[in-house]
Amino acid sequence: MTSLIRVQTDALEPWQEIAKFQTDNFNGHTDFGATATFVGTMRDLNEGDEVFEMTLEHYPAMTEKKLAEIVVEAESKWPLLHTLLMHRVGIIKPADPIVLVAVWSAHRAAAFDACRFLMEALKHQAPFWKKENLVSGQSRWIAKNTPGIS
Amino acid sequence: MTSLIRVQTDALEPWQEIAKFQTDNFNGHTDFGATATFVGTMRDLNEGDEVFEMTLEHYPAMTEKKLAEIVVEAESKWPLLHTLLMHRVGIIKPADPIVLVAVWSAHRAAAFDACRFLMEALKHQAPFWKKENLVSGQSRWIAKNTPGIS
Amino acid sequence: MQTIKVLYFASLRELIGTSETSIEATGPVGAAAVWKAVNPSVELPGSSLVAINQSYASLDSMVQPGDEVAFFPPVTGG
Amino acid sequence: MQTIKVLYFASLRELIGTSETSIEATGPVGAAAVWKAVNPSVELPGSSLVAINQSYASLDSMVQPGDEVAFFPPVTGG
Repeated sequence: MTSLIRVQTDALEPWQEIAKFQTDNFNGHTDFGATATFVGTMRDLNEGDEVFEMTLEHYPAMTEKKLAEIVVEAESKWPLLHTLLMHRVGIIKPADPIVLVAVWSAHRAAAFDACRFLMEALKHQAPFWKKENLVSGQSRWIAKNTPGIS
Repeated sequence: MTSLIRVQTDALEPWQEIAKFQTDNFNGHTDFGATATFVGTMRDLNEGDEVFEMTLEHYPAMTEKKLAEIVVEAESKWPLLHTLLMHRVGIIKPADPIVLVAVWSAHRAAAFDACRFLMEALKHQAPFWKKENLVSGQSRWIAKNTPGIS
Repeated sequence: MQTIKVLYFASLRELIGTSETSIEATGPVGAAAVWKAVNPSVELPGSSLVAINQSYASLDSMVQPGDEVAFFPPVTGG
Repeated sequence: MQTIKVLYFASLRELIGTSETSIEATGPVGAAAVWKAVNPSVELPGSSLVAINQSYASLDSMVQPGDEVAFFPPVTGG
């Protein structure tokens, strides 16, 4: 079982990262039948305002601890084989990927459920904060996340 | 809005295909905030037996029609921006990706829900059939899918 | 007189030993009757599915001359 | 006498004008009291969260000498 958690200021290339994680750790393995992934990407419009860029701040020691905890929690709830969790911090531009969650399991129900759980847990528990710099010149902290259930 | 549906005998490289679909059609777009994907991969063990390879048969005219219908249905249920759906047929070896579903939407709830819906609809409605060739020399048709809800 | 094309897939194709056959028809005929006409000595397995012109149908559905009707087991893709 | 490290993030960091301060303590003190001790003239915004040693806590939770306590607004990552 391989888990990788990474918080980075560098640009995130999610599909390359998934392919690399798989190649590096379990290429050709025949135990996983299901891979579910989620990528969150920066939009340039929020609450009707054009966003020029975003600053993503975090609480490094707690981020690390909390992300590790939610991965352990997911692994205790579902029979996961591998988990990949990556998050950008620093200056983010529209169309930049911000977050990547990928899980590998034997069957699809566990993969789908765990991927969604990890994403919701990350959004609600991990200490990240987004500040939007608007095209208008103003800036503002995002007050809360959009709901994860439609 | 771009939708791509492809059934192929060639090997499927899901992460490359997702990256290419995005680069070719909507790279740098700032309207999608959420991408949910699922990849189904061949395992070498099923119902306690070692599987050497699989033959995936389909009903080409109906596959095409049915996959297009379920994409249209997903697009009517959720505000999807782009949809990618790929499926292997022919001879499949363990660790080969079989199916890829990827959806892009503004928000994560729609992306998660639509990705899972497409996968379940594909498994229950699209006319594909798997025959397993066992290491023992026997071969057998898979009778039914594993459940999608845990 | 027009042709009804009859297709078989997967285990049903192997059961019948062919992937395609046809019958001639002058009017609508039920899907179950199509099976009986082309396979008088083989009972259709209970879990079988039917499609008419590439859309799911039932054994009671009417097949028109010129249609394509397919018989196959439960699908197992993905 | 040991130090309690106090951290602020995001809008609370900007409200206070610093990211870190500290107080000296000889025994356990409630998180709310830590805030009051270091920011006597600023009320903690109602939606604020508290973490002690990088784990979520409440304003009633006790902070021990040597602990790290952080105050921040609702998280908005992902």
